[in-house]
Amino acid sequence: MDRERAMGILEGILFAAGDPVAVEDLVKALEVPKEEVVRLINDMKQEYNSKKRGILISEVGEKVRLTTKPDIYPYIETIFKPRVKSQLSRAALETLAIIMFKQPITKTEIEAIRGVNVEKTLNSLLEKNLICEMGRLEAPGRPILYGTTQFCLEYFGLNSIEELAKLD
Amino acid sequence: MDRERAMGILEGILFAAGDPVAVEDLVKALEVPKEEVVRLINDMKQEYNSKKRGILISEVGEKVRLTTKPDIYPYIETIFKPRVKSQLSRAALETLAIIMFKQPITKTEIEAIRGVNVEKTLNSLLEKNLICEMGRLEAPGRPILYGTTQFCLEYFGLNSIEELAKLD
Amino acid sequence: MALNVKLEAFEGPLDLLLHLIEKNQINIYDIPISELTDQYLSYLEGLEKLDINLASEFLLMAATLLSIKSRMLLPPMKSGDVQMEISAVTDVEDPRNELVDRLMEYKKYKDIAMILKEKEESESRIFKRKPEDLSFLWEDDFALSKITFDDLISTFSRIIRNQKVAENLNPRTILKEPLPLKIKIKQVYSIISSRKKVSFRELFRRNASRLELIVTFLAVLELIKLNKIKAYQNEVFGEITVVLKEEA
Repeated sequence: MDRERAMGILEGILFAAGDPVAVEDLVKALEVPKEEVVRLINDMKQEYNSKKRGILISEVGEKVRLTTKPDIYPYIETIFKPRVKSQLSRAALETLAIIMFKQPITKTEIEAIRGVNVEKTLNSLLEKNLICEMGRLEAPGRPILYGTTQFCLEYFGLNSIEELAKLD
Repeated sequence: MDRERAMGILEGILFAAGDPVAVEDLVKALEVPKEEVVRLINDMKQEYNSKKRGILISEVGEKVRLTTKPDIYPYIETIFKPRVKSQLSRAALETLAIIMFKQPITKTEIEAIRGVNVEKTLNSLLEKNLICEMGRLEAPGRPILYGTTQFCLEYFGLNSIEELAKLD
Repeated sequence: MALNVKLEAFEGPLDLLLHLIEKNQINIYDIPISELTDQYLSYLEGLEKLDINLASEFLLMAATLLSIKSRMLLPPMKSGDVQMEISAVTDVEDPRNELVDRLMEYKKYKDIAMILKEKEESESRIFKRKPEDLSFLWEDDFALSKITFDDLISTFSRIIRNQKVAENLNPRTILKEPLPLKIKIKQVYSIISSRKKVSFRELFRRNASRLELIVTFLAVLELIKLNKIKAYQNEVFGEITVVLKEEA
């Protein structure tokens, strides 16, 4: 398939989807190899770099998405009412950080690292769909094991957890 | 303001909005005269004409919006369609639910609730014998009133419409 | 009160210890344990006003610190440097090691939490798009199989929550018969008698349903049969004109 046409199709799909789309799905739609889809996405990133463009393409958790560029934010704010942004507490962020790198992990293990009770924090993270139960540990009491969700990566705009380790 | 930058901002705003945005709002955000906004939009139309692009800019009344190019839809279908194949589409389910609980109801009323044209959906529900015409409303245009069929009630384990009222 | 606020700024005993270490520019691998313990305990005095759950965690750490301090006081008592050498050679653990490990591990996640906070911040400055309603692509393509009555109820309540319009439906009169022929005959007759001459086409409302078209047609036929009106056509497929038949 013509590469320019393929880029157009990718843009159309990502635009219509709204939510991040798995690379595998894009491969299926375009009927080209995965490597070619990845190359196309990289080329599109270059295109979107232009000043003329107000959106950008990025990867979150093995999925691809379109979003507005951060520097458009002030203009969007002038038209739309500012959203009420509820940010995560420090307790929630620390607990998430531990679960991200130690998953699957039990509540007791998290508490050992943080030195405080994390019951409430875990419940609130579960409610926000940032973490999920991943089964139980084969040990006395069969404690629940926790892990992070796909949504968690999307929430922070992360492609992978490893990306965070590199930033260290 | 730099014209290319202005195009980028317009794209970002329209992308984030989803719904059509009034030209007046764009004027406010960019702080340039209305004629300039119109010129910018026309130039953007040229840009979006490129094969590389999967979206287009269009005007509805005094509003502007971005949409997927129609020729992309077959590709979108290959990705998203199989998910709903074996169940009622969301449109059909919503329309049926509205008719079930608000019957007798006219097409216009259903459209007011769902915010989209339900012509096709209604025909499809009629064909499946889930809904039927229940007479006409004594109002200008004498619109058809729709209700659920006995088959539909039985399918969902109800004996009569009266049983629905009890659920309220 | 000011003290309370200050203490609540700490996420737990480890966080407080890290703060004290940083504030006093302490080398984390050679913590002057009695100095740190004293400072920690003085902070704890302000904790009594805090909720018990939090306090117990801080108290547990106080106990740990005191225990390390007492173990360090036990013989062999040498200078710090020699102590380190001995522990390296003879495998005698430095009582502080476990605490240092815990602090380092906690610090690692505390730092990652800071990065996450930045990510959350920058993510809040970009906008995603609402998914497009693509249902029109497969509207005709559905089966009942997986739908339950509960699905209908939850779908309906979701729609109604989102749309207050539904509550504003006006009360109205409902006709049982779709469109009684009798009424249509009267309507058609009154149009023709008031205008004397009408084109057939004009008798049909724009947007009329198929049923309404049929009933109107029947009404015209009926009126012709009753000898009330006359219809004529000047050419094949031409306009049909309906005129009132004057009473003889």
